[in-house]
Amino acid sequence: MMLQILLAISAILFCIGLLAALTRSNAILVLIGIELMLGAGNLNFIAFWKFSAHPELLTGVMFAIFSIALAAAEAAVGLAIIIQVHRRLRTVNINKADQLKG
Amino acid sequence: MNFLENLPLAAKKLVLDLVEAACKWACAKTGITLPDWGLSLILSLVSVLLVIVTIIVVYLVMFALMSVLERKILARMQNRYGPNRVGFFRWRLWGLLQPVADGIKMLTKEDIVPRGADKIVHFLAPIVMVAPALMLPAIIPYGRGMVPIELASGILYFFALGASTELAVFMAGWSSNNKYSVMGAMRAIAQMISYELPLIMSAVVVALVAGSLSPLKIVEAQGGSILNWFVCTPWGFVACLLFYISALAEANRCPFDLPEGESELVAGHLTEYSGFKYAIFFMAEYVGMFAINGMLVTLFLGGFNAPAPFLSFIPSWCWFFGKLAFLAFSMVWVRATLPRFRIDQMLQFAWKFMIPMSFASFLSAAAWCYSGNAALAWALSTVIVGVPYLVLGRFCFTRHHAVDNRRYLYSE
Amino acid sequence: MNIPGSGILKGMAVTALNFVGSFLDRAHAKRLITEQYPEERPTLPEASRSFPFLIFDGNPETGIRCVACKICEKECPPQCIYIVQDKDANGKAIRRPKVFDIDISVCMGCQICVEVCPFESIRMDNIYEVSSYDRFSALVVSKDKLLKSNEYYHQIHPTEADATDARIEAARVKKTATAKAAAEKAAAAKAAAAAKAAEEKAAADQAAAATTTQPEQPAQ
Amino acid sequence: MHDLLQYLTSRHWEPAPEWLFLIPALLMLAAGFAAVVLRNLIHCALCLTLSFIALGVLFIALGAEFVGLVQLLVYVGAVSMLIVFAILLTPASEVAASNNPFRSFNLSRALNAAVGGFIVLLVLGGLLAAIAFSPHAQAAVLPTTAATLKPAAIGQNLLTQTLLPLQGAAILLTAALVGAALLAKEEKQS
Repeated sequence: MMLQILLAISAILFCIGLLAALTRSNAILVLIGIELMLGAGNLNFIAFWKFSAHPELLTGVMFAIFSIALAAAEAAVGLAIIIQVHRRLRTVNINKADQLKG
Repeated sequence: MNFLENLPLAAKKLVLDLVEAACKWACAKTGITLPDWGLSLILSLVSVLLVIVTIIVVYLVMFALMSVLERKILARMQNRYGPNRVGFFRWRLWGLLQPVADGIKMLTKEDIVPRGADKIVHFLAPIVMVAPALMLPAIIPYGRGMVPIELASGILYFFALGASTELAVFMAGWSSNNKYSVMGAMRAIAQMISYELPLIMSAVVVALVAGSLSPLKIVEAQGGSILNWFVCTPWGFVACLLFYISALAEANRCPFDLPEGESELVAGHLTEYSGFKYAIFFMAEYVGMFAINGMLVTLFLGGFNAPAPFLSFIPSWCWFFGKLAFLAFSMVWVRATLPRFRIDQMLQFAWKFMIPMSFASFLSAAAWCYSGNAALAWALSTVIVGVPYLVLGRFCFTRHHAVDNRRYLYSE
Repeated sequence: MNIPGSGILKGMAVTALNFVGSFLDRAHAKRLITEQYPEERPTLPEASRSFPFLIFDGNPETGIRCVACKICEKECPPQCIYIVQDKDANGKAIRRPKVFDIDISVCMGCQICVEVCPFESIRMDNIYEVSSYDRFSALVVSKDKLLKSNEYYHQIHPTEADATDARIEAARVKKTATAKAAAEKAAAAKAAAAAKAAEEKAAADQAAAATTTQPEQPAQ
Repeated sequence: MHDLLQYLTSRHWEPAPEWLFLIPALLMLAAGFAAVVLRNLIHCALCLTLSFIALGVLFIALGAEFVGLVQLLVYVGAVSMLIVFAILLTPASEVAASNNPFRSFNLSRALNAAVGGFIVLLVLGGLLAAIAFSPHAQAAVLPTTAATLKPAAIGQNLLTQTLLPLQGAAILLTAALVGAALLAKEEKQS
């Protein structure tokens, strides 16, 4: 039962992130949503590692660690892009950033 | 001597036994039969609370002592007396009761929240600041058998919690709605992020050699005599200095106290805080400083080990706190000696000197571990660490920047 | 070769020596120059001044120099002096103050009252422990508190007091001299006047005699 | 000395009850939701950080203390600070008035929110149904023996089985560092 609860929590967190990514138009908030979704993914990895038949293989843990590292890189690059977009277009609203030339 | 060594543990056992006896007596008296898990639960809670209360009391006493001794030591280094007035009736006690007076003053001051402040964040910032600071000391081994929490990845715990003070600094600076606060907070965050890298790198060097992230294992690896302490190896000496400098920066101590530099930023992120909240910030800063010094003792100065076997009649926890006191004194000493950095100097120092040096000490430690022969190990690791030091020290800071001629708007 | 970082060590050595030295050579005058105030009091320099006081010679009742001329009251820039002239039983003004108050919370220590006093009676004190819990009445100093002996003045400002005494003495000498001269002059004048009067009288007598005889002459 | 330690460690300490993990989990959900719907961007970032902290605590509660601490170190120490810096580097007017579909009514925004909410609900329903009825999830309900996570084991694993991904991650992080620095660099006006 505990695994299902954890998975449900992770699903809700994922949907909260999805809600931000779909409905908010501020690029930073979209990025926040993506981070939440990645967190939900990590929670799934850990939950499956905890309840797996062979926890000593560390598969879920390794996935989670790599995912955290990649999420950090993603956040850094994403925010750098947002700052660059803001510098060129004077806005961080993704609906207004619709030009292909900078 | 054995008695002194065991005193803290014996006290804990005594309290636990007393609580157990009291519970049993109360049960017998009232006729309630307490289930086994009930007694066990009570004792578990008491044991946890004992440790928490002890840590908090010890660190607060150290904070109080430090706040007065720092002023006295600083004064002595500047040929003054320092605070020597506050005492008890006609006994002056060298002014050691000054923290009591300071505390009363802080607590009775008006708590001012600026009208434009974000009230919730402004209220939460001191709490976010002090909570991790009080959690930091939990993994430091204070003596034999005196580790509050034995965590396999204790060093990681320490740095993970230490990183969260940045958040509190930002919250304090941003919520005050004051440009000096925001600028001070930004400086503080830039400083903490920059110096966290060499801090963690120099701790990783020790973890590499000791083969463990557990503070207790690291201390045990330095047992025996002073020659086994990591500070007495080339890589360890360099890593220890790097850790010390980064600790100064992380604790916002002089010469890295520019986030709250009074002369240019009023008081940085603390500008809009008064009374009790200010006292909490102050306390968190000092507790954080003691914790990071405790970590330095654990990683490089042999933790609770005596410097020589014949000195081990002094209890282990005395050695730990003695080393801690020396480090705290040395931080005041540095404060009395060095002037404050400028922000660009500070960042350049971090990125151009500290981080390359921490990589050098990492390589040097690897050479130490895998060269086999002791003489070869010494020579190799000294060279690997010494050459970058000389090169960086020569060319990073001695370059004189050409200063542009100042242009005047009106006078020309 | 200059090793990087050696400068820091030198600086640390200096502060460490200060630290140790401040405990060891306590007697050395150059170190720890802080004066522990309530126990150790500074010897004030002679020229130091704080608030004005009134000088009396001998007896505070009779020896008071002030004559209630009110020049200082008029000259005082912050107007902190208040003077009422004394009167005798008949309601005639006498040259002595009945009330002399200085509000030292207003006084700015400018010493102008001292400069303008023609009777050398007001001078600057060097007291500095005058704080009180009362903002108003405790800081208005009345005549009986202001009056201090000339000896006290000699104690706090010896040079200045000597100069003042010399001036008073000179003035007194001059005054007695002028008085004597005036008296002599007056006596001389009186004598002269008497002589003149006698002369005039004699002349008048002569004239009278002449006139008594004279009218006869035109009659002739 | 040894007797005392023996006594203190061999005593039976009551373990923490299992349901305690629900506290950080619910805190995480609440803070995450607040991060998505709040009006002030800084508040959003702070709530996101709280959510990450709660997630880290949840990892620790589940026995993966190394991952939880890494999560705290990376997300609280670095990512949240990045986000905060990014918010402050964009102008103040947008911090105050970020267009929030839940506050100011506007037909296109309302439509946007409705469609987004519908999709999200659909996804959530699907996920929950899958969790509830999947035979795999039901098969794996047996909690295995308390899985402990030794940092040394992770280190071993990183340098043997996952050596290649580790190198890949290292290259990626370096590339991200250089790329982010290049992207965010102020362009010189010539």
